[in-house]
Amino acid sequence: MSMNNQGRPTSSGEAFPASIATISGDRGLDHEEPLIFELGHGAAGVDLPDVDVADARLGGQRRKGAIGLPGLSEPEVIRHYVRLSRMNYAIDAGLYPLGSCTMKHNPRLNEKMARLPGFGDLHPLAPQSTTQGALELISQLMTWLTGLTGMPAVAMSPKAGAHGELCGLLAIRAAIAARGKNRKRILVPESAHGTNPATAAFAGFTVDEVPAKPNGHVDAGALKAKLGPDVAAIMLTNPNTCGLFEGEVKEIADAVHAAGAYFYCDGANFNAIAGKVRPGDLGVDAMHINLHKTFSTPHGGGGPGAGPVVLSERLAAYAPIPLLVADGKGLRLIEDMTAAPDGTKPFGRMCAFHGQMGMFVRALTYMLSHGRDGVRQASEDAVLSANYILASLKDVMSAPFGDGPCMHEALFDDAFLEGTGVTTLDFAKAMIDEGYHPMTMYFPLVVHGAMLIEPTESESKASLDRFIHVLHTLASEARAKKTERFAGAPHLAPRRRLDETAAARKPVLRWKPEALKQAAE
Amino acid sequence: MSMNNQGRPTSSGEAFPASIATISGDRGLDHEEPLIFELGHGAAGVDLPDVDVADARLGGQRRKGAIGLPGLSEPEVIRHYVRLSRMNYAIDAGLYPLGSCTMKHNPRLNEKMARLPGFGDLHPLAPQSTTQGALELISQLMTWLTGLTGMPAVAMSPKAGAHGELCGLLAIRAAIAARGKNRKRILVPESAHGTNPATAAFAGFTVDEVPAKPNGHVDAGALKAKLGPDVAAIMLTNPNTCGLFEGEVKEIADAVHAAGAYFYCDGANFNAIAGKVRPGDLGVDAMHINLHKTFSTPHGGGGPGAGPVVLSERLAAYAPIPLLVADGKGLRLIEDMTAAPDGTKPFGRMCAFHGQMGMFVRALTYMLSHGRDGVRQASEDAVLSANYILASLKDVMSAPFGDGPCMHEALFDDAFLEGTGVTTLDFAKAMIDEGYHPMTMYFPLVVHGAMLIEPTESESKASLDRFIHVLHTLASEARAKKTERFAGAPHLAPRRRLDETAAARKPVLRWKPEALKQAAE
Amino acid sequence: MRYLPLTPDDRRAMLARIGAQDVDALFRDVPKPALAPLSVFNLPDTQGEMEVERALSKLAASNVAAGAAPFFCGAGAYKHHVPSAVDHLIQRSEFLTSYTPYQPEIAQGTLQYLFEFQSQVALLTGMEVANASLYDGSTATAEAVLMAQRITKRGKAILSGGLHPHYAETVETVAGLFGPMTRSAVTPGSAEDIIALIDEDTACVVVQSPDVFGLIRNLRPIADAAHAKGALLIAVVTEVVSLGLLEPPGAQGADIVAAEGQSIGNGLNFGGPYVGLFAAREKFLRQMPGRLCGETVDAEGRRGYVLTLSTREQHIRREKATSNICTNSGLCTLAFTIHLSLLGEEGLTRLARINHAKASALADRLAALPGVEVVTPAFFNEFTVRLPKPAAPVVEALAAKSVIAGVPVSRLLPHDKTVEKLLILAATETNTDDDFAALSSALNGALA
Amino acid sequence: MRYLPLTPDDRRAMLARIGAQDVDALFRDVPKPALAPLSVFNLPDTQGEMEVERALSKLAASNVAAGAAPFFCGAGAYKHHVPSAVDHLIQRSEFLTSYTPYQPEIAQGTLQYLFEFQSQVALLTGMEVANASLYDGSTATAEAVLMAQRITKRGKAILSGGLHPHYAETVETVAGLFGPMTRSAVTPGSAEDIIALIDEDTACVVVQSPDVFGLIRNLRPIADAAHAKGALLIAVVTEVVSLGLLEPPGAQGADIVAAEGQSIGNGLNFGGPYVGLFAAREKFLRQMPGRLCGETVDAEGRRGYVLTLSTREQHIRREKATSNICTNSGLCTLAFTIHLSLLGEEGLTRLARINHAKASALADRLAALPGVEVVTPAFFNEFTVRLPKPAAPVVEALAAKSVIAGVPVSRLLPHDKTVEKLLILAATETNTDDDFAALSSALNGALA
Ligand SMILES: Cc1ncc(COP(=O)(O)O)c(C=O)c1O
Ligand SMILES: Cc1ncc(COP(=O)(O)O)c(C=O)c1O
Repeated sequence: MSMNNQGRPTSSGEAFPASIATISGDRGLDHEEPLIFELGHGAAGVDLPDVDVADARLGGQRRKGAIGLPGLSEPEVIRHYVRLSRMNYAIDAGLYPLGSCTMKHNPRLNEKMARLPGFGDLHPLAPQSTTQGALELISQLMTWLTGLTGMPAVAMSPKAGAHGELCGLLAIRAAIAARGKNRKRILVPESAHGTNPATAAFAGFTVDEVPAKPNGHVDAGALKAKLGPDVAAIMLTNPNTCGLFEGEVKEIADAVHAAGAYFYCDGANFNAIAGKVRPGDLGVDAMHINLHKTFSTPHGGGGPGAGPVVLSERLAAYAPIPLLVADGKGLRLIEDMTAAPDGTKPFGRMCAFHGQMGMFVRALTYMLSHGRDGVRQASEDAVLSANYILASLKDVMSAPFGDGPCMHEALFDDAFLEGTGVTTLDFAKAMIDEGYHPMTMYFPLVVHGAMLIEPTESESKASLDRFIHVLHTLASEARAKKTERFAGAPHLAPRRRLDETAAARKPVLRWKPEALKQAAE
Repeated sequence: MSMNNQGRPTSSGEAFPASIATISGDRGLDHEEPLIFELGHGAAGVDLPDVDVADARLGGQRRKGAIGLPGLSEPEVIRHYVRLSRMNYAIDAGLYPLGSCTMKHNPRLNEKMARLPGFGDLHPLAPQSTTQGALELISQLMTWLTGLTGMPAVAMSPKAGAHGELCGLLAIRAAIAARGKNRKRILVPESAHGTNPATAAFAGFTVDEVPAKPNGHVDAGALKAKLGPDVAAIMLTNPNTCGLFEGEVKEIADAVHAAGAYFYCDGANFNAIAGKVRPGDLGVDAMHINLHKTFSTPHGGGGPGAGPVVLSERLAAYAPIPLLVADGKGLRLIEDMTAAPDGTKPFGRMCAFHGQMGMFVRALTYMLSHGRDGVRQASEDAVLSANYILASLKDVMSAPFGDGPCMHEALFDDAFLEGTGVTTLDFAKAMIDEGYHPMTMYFPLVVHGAMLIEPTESESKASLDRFIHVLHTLASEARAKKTERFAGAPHLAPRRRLDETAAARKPVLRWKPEALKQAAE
Repeated sequence: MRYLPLTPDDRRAMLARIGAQDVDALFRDVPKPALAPLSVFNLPDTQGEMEVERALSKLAASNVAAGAAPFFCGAGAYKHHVPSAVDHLIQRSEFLTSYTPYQPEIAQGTLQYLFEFQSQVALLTGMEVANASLYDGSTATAEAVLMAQRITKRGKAILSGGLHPHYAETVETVAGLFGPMTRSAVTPGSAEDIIALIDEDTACVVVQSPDVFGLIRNLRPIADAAHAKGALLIAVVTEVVSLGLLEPPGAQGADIVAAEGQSIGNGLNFGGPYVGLFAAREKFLRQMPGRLCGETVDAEGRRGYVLTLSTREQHIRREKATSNICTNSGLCTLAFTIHLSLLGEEGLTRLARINHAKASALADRLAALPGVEVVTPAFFNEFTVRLPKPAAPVVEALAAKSVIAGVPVSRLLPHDKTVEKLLILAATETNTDDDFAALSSALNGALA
Repeated sequence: MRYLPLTPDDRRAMLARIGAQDVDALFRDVPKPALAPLSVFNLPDTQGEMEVERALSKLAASNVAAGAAPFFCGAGAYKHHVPSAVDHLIQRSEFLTSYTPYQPEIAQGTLQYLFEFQSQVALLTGMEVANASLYDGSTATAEAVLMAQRITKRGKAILSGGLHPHYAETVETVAGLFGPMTRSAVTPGSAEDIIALIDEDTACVVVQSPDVFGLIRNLRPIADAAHAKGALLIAVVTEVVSLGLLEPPGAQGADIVAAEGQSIGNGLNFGGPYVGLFAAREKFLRQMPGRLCGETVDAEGRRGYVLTLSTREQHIRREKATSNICTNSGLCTLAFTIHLSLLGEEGLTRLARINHAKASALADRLAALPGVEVVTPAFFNEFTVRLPKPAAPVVEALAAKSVIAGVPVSRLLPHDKTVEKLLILAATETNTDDDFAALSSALNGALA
């Protein structure tokens, strides 16, 4: 057998005799791992004194039964989580082209800064004289966010993108109410992310879908036709979820404003244009910024994030408490509606305390590291990389909206798989065997069998080339009906395909002690 | 197919069609990774200004050619090392029963403490008034080391066990010289670790091997017979490398002393007796302590460690500089031979500065966490666990030195493999497929095909039981000549067996730029 | 720029393959006037790691960290000792830099810990099911009220006066859109008669225990009264360590539990990120907000985990979803579950007892100061005292002496003059006798 | 105890299987009087993590960290900025808690980075081969002299007066057993005529450049002279960053290079752990000490790495080994190689230029102070000044004002009165203009 110079096999290795399972169930460096509850055996991973306390001050509420938590020593706990971690894919280990999710590099410096005791060990209600550095950090971040967006104000407390959407819509609601109006309808393009309609409903509005044009852009004509006295706002994503810039955005904004409504922009894709285009120049009234996407807080298996919302002059007054103000003595938080400064009419409060400080530290660290020039370059590189993928794969995969250019993500549909017996899902799962996380699938809903690829600016050209080569080959094989790789993929991951139907049919959502389980039967 | 409640398959999964290699060469979460030199493409993982400097103060020595280092951005560098790491086995991921190596749990607190700026960012030659906390830490650690060993003095600067051996032998050499003697011979049992004879030679002595008795203990009679006026010292490991306590140690020490020689004890196995037995009570004159074994500095893929040497009254005066003394103003380092206090005659210096402070912090953290009671319990648990393994496997594997008890490691030989076609190496490699790191093999040299298992105190009973089950099954299968698992194992690791002969025959020890390579051809 | 792998050469080659002249050609859909030159952005240029670290460190150093002074703040966020293993493990690349586990075959690590997290939360709260986290305790409380509104098809919610005012405001802001929110009046340190407020229009009663003044509440009678009127009891817990010593809400008839999980595994972080715990009775499962992880098998019959019941969620159900939440508190749940695994049954119950003992000792000590009255008779690790003076200036005066004395109630309820002398203090396992001595002597000085 | 998984029940069950009555039965080979009761150990009992952390933090806080003051110490250990990615990566469990890669199939991660490290060290030093590390620069230098003694079968070594005195003492302590060690006298800031000392008995000449006083040496003539007499030139580098700007020893005829790698990737750590770099000409390969990692293929023909040429090492060769070293600087080599990978060609050369520029600026500034004379004419990032007073008390006086002014030569050579006014100062990329200003004003004050 020959080898190439990177140690990659030119043919697959002898497999372990298929007839033989390992004794342990583990396989080399791949360990199976029981539930922590199955491992617990009454040990403890902490050493705490066994203090006795009287009932006197417990109001008769002392716990009667045991909790049922498993007990393990520290080494066992560490091994458990290290083994679990090894079953995960991660950006740090490979390209993670999840469209709309912006899996970019997460600098380690950000993590280090967020852990400085002056930030990480600071109480939200500590006397404000002892938190001036934290308030200054928030203030600097606000300057960056308003500076990059060209908007006059920003509400910092929303805890993620969807929470930011809610914040924006509540500000719009308050502004409409202040005008003595009652507008209930929100226009949402059908390509919108699920949080948009969900948030509109959450904020007490009704949702009216706006169709997309065959070229992937929102149908501005249809949109304008839907405007009316009961329309509170539109929620437009720009760049949109097809990875396209809505070129008619300014006209749309003008029409919306003319109709007395507001323009909410979903800023989840701001990473394509940060440092290039200011949403404030496009007529936007409110836009959330996913700090965990554009400004690189690690996704952490699902969170946490932060979703500050920039606001136009028309909405700024309605920003929720807390508000940050500067006075003679330094920076100060206004934490109560009744104390709101003149001219402001906060619509309420999004959450306890002042927002996701941990993410603020990371975002500011990211911004200071990149600088305005680096932020701009990152946007350009993200767009360039997506177009490079589009240009390199459009011959074998099908790009529903033509040859581009696209913005920061390249969208394909499943037309090229038609008649091959391979589905979008199969295609994605075959990528897993190749060492890649699949792209976003079946979103946006406006194209059939969508595959949305967002490479971000964090991949080298060599990495992109390798990815393109693999996808090109996979697509070619699928088209040639060589389907072995696809049927039943993934073959090489910690698990084969999981039965999601069974999971939903009879949900098992927690471990139960034997006693409880038996009782239930 | 059925499943048991821990997700372990009851039979092996369908293999990926053996005829199909992946396109990428990667397989699921297992990525192949090129050399960093093959990845470099002129990017940079740091942002530093391009400062111009004049030649004026460079003494005509400005570099003429390029260095040839690869250039990568931070995300590429992180991915490279994360991928490499995933090809490694680690204690954190599984039982690591390497005999003599003491792969015990490495508490994370130790890592955190070693990184406190007051330790990690402290210069060794900073003014001593600004390093009193560091000196106090060393002093506390010295109290622990002398307290646990019952020895009056300790030299802190040796940088690992072997360096400690050298320190001990040089102290002995100095003590002999001070007596006006010239003794050249050092007695070393044949079961000794390789560093013992190597160090003796390094220190200018000749080595005289002492045979072992059939029961694995040193032959005290033979040893005594070898004593004579040219014998400088014996180097005895206790507990010895067969995992046995040398019960005749006191008599040996007495005989050695009577012959005018010194007793060097290899303390690598101190973890079996710490908090139970004080080497000072056994007549030891010098003993190194591998802080990275007994006191849990992580092994870090080969180092760093620390090897402080405790010294008897007879040797204390010869400890090398630096010396730590207390005076009116606090603690002070004596860093120069000419400044040595009265009554001391340092034999020299082991290294620049004051030893492995990073390991000192970890060791003291470990000691304060365990306390004397925890140190004792750890030793007992280590011994208990080894005996448990011995008792559980002696029916199928062969224990050369009978039924025990042993100390902290269980020694087996390859007698049980005789005639099976399975070698110790095969057996070990089959363990890799089962998700285990093999035990130490072919050491100690006194038994044939040695397999030395050191579970340490860090494994739960469930973990030991699983390990025993796997080894028991493997041994039974080998004895039954079911050899499929063994032939050519490992099958499931990142690499199959590597060709070590080829590596040594035509050594390729570094990457070379193409130009250099071609020039060489 | 150190984070950007593409070199100028790479960019040229890529543009050539694309067939674009320059990168701005790719931005051709952007209306020309909106394509801004760099100079439009009045912001600093790129800096090296060392310079950035210096700038951030300077900001951090101008705050007084909780660990840097005798420290007694609580009121919804608590200083606890988090074992060093937690932060090490959550920084594993595979946890830190992975997304929501949408591809379960290569996300079993995340999925399994979420399943374990859900199980732990259910056990702790005494409830049947728990989700995979919400943003924090306050937003979880708001979601609980919305859920109760959906379940009961009623609008009105009764918020106990002992509910953290920030929580109450958060609830009012969102659930107030769907019905009236009634805050019951309370005297700090005692329980109001909330039962009297429950009527046939009531969707839910929201009661925090221990309440914001530290008082341990008895939930059972409220649960019974609510149920009698077809309303739900939502129990709120801001100090989750208390569940190691106190009867869980599930055992007292709560229908939904919303809690702040910060105390376990997570730092103070100046207010976020925290982790919202959300548990409910199983019969309400399909009305729950947030992600759920469930057990299943793979194609080879091996046990595995997946996100499930996502027909409740925005990405499937859109405007009909039970919530708009997408990104949640992922990594904070991991910190929570690791810390709780380290504690185990014995550790958590001991920790809870230590907290109570510390707070009791502090209460005794403060009660002995002239003019200081402890107004909370039954508490876990936090209680309220009445000072002879307004509390806020006292706290500032002590801060100037590097003693962080607690949270003046006026910080939470600035418009209520009747509470201005009240101070909420928390004591945890991190407080030493020296801290207590420093506080009482400083307080004595400030009150003299 | 939190680190010990066995419970009392487990222990009982295990003893039962073993057939031992109690654990002391397992210690039956220990002579009875030596089996000590716990009370014999006059040491503290177990403590929780928080208490231990508090005790250690207190010790740490009573030191002045280099980053906490204007700081100018060098003389063999240097303060550099280490990118945060380095420490994150070396703490990956798979790197941190793995052993020496004796099982290559499951240690390719370690082996590959060792191979890369060896390659980087060879490139940096301009040598043909490098090993996988020794303890530190000083012990590497000692090993180099021993190796030269073996190769040349001669005993005598000539140590330049510019060699760090700690290094010289380390060499003398071990290599002095096998032949005479001659230290040449030197005037700080100038190069001695070492060539005159080389004779037919000389195994090697050991020259450090930049030397301990900061002076850049010209090695080529020394190499030629040594080779002419059949001796080897050992070049020593204590500040490895200098190789980003200066001609490498390999280009000047060095036979062996021993260097301290701390500056790249590793913290000051009060002196250790550091990382000894060791490189040589290929023809001396089989006389090299320490581990070597080599490329090979596996049974399927895939490229892989193994430890190789271990017939040189103690575990195979025992008393005939080239060195007794076993544990080396593993994790420090990883930190080194990661930092160097981040730097790359451009980063390292820029870093080196910045260091030289900083030191030059500092030298100019100090030269301007009355009575202060810069005695090192050519230097990298470190130089020596003569003060009008003994340097040690000046340094202590400045330390009291929180300026860490450098290393007085008397600290290294306390018995030599001629150097007592000399002070060695290093400036690196971490020093700011504010640092320089603080130093010169403090120094001015102390000298007035
Ligand atoms: C287009 C879009 N909008 C909104 C969101 C919601 O943001 P978050 O997950 O932070 O709540 C997302 C996140 O996936 C998104 O991609
Ligand atoms: C018995 C014995 N002695 C000595 C040593 C050498 O210690 P070190 O590797 O710290 O130099 C070892 C290490 O493996 C050992 O096991």
